[in-house]
Amino acid sequence: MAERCAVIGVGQTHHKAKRDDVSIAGLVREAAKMALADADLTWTDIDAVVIGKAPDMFEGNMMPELYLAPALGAVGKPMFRVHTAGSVGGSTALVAAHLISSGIHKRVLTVAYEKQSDSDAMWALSVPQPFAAPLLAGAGGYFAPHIRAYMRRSGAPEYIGRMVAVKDRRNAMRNPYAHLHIADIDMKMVEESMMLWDPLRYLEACPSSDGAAAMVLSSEDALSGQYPPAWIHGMAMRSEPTMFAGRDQVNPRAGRDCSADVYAQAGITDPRRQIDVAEVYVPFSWYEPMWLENLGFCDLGDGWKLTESGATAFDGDIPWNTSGGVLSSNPIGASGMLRFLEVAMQVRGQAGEHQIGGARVALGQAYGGGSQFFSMWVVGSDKP
Amino acid sequence: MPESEALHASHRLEYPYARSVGPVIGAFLTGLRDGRLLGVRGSGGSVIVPPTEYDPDTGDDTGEVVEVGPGGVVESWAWVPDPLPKHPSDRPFAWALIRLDGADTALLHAVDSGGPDRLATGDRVTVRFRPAAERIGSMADIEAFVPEGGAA
Amino acid sequence: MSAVAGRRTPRPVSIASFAQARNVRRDDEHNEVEMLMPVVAEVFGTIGITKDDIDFICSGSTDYLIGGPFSFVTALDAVGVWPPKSESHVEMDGAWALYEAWVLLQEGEIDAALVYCFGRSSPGNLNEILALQLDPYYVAPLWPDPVSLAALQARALIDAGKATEADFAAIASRSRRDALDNPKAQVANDIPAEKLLEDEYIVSPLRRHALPPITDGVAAIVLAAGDKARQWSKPVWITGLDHRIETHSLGARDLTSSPSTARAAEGAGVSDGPIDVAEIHAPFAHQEIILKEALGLDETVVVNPSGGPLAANPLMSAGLIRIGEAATRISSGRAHRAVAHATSGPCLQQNLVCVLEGE
Amino acid sequence: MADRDDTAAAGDLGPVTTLATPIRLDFEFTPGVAQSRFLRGLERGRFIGQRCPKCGMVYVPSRGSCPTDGVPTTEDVELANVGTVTTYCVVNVPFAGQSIEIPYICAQVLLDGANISFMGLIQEIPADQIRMGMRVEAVWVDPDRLTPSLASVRYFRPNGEPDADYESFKEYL
Repeated sequence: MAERCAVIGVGQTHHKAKRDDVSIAGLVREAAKMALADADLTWTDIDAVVIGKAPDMFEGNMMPELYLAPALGAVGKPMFRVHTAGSVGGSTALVAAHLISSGIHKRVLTVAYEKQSDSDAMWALSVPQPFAAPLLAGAGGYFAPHIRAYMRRSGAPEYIGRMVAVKDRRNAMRNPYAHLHIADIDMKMVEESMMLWDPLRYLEACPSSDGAAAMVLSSEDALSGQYPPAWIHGMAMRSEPTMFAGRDQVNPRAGRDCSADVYAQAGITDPRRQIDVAEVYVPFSWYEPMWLENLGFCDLGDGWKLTESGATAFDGDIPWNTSGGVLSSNPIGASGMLRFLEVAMQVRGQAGEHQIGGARVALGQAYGGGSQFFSMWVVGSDKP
Repeated sequence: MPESEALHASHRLEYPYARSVGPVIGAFLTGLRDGRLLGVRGSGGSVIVPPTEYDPDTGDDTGEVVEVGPGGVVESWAWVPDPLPKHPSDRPFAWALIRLDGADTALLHAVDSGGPDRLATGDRVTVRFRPAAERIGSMADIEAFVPEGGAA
Repeated sequence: MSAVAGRRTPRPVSIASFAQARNVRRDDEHNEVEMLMPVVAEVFGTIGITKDDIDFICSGSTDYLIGGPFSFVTALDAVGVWPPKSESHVEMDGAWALYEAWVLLQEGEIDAALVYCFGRSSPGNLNEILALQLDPYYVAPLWPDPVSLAALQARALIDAGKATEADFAAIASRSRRDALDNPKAQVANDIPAEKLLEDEYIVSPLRRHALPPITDGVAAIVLAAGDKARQWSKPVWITGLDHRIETHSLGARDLTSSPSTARAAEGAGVSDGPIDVAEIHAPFAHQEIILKEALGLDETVVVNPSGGPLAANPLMSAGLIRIGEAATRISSGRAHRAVAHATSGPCLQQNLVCVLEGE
Repeated sequence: MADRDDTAAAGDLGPVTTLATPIRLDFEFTPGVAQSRFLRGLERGRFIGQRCPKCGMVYVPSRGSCPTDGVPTTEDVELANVGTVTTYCVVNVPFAGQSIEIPYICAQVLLDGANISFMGLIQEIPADQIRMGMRVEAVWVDPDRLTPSLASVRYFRPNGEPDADYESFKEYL
């Protein structure tokens, strides 16, 4: 039987378009040292380090666990590197958690980061390969057609995306670490922002950020730190192929299966009622209603109605992305881990101005690739 | 089946990365540009060259910046008879790990000794900077190290 | 789960099946999916299972070998992950992918995992690509190649009186002679060490024979636990598995020893019993000497009977292949207890040690 | 701690804050056997897909395997020059490497006879008139300019047929 595992320390950088005040090591150490301090630990207390990030080409530093080992106090320890595309921050946390739940280690430091400003995210994500199709759409252009498919299927009115964009940016005003702080954001500002990939407007898309996230995970007999632990109640990963006949990219089965697995572990039968707060990977506004359905918070086709009703807003009954989410900070490799970290903060009661009062059970989700890699965890304030 | 069914093409991956360096690496690179070699004091008091924000063994923050070199001792070396296109020298040279005077760790750079028979572990070498006007704050500001008391 | 005196007794996990492609200098016909498909089919086929019997998949690879991001994403199509599978990827050698799968199997919730890895070393220039593993501020901009860095290590070994150039030649000669019995080997020949010492230096003190070949190759392993371990094959148990990393800067390390290997060997329990065979991931001949010492192996141990990485060194796969080769020695009855080793990074910076035992 | 007095004193250039580290690597690339067949088809002005021997689905292009069954696709299937727009977006944003004047339509096109759509450029129609279900045909470059590349397909354009019924392609969204 698996051992219990909890989050006992969290740390993150101030996310910015360009963190030109630090090196790569400086960036990851900022988050890692904050997580250690939160857990009242030092480097020597850590048994193993697990890092994750998106393609090495962002920084032009191949297999960076080698260069970063001493910067993360990993000398003499096991050090591990995960890469599962956009979901990587989430899967990195899960690999770290399994090192505890398997009984192998007592305390594991996990770190995810991206220093995108060393190069250019658009370039690194779509390095042109010989014989490939001419570059037609860019990053958002991959997802925009699926958003249109969702609108067609669900009959959602076009302003739903703008509502999400406004809601998450307003939430970001409560989060001092968020990249985007747009004080006067409203529906009109989003509507008047440039149309990038119709139906997606500029303010409905995520920024490109430098940033890092870190957590200290612990076994039950090694708890420490100033805040109560966030216990892991369930964790799962699922993948499906990028392209195949009849693939549903709007509501991918890998996401549905992943949530079913994680809910079963956590004893969740009614996510909307049982989950107090969620941080879900929403890089483009419309992915909120899409993932509401995929994650079983409502029936198929009703996701947009939930968004419209205000249920996912800060004062709604199932607040989503109170940190501002990926729409407000997007250091790609760390974006998934930030979702996992933010829900741990919620159930530990340390989320400050974006804390949801009384949050006891929370869901973190990350996805990547062409909506094909999913990682999720459910954390709670009660010991499972 | 024909001899080669698959198509082939050359592919170039190229990007002009620009890295922010932060205060510690920045101090070292600034020193290079100014013609000086700097290290940083690690958690156990040892002097680390080139300097990092962290002690290479413990991960602890490093402390004060100290000047080292310009001479040092070759700890190990490898002779390159045929330099590769991206190597820092286009004529035969040695890669060497050089522990600069005042340092407790060694720095990797090129040694221009003139031949493999004119270099040995334990030899003393000294830095040869590029002319001040050519220095920009990078490892290439060091042209090479040369044997102390008479270069090749 | 026991945690007695710092070292727990792991759940028994068996190397149920191992397959690798024939290692070649250059496979420029196939993409990674086409290279992997026959190997995945073989690793399932030899034990009569299908992908539906697999609970978890983990792969190892690096984007830089082919110069394009996300190469692991399409590689998944070699398996056919439908219905969706629990799956993960490490930007590391397949030996570390095996480690991740082994960790999940420890929890007792799942019983079978597929591990695969692919490394096409031929499309690019490894001398340049591997420089990108180095400190991006101080070292990578000078573009030192892996042969030069290994040569610094070899010189340090000679200076310390731990080895001679003749020792390097003897290791290379033995490895490639042993490779004559390995149908998957890339470089196999019978050349006496004295003859090899006539080679030119590539970077002194390393002559051509002390360098690994450049290899394209892929490999896969099925791990099984519980009832499946016995149903699928005669078990080869992983009795210990650990990995450790050292600091990065070569100038802050003692290059003549491998403390990370020694710690991993301790963690994996290498010295808990006699070792018959060692498959050591020493890409450069002199590294075998350092690693043998760190692993605590004496002269009775047969080292790299497959020919080792001097006979075939597909990047990102050569480590997993060591585990597969060691397991094969046990399953074929030629050994009872073996150690397999994998390395990553410049001059053996990171090392994994796996102890295997037959019944 | 580090970037202070003594290091900055030497000149008035100010401290070094960034380091340029250009990286250029050259590779020999192969798309593999199956994709090469697709590309050689394009060189002849034809779409060549491959059928999975297990599930019967036709992939275009095939990377050599059926993504759901994990078996080699071996049977070549020539596909029609016409297909259906399953979904689309209008690209309004300039980005590096872009070669077409914005705004333009980027659509998922499901060729008749295929079981997978791929992304194509739609032209000869104003961006605001594109519809899901629109029937389109491929417009190729001049025969003497055909290459083993998707650049051989200049774009797709409406072919005048009535729109496909949503039910007929909703499985491919």
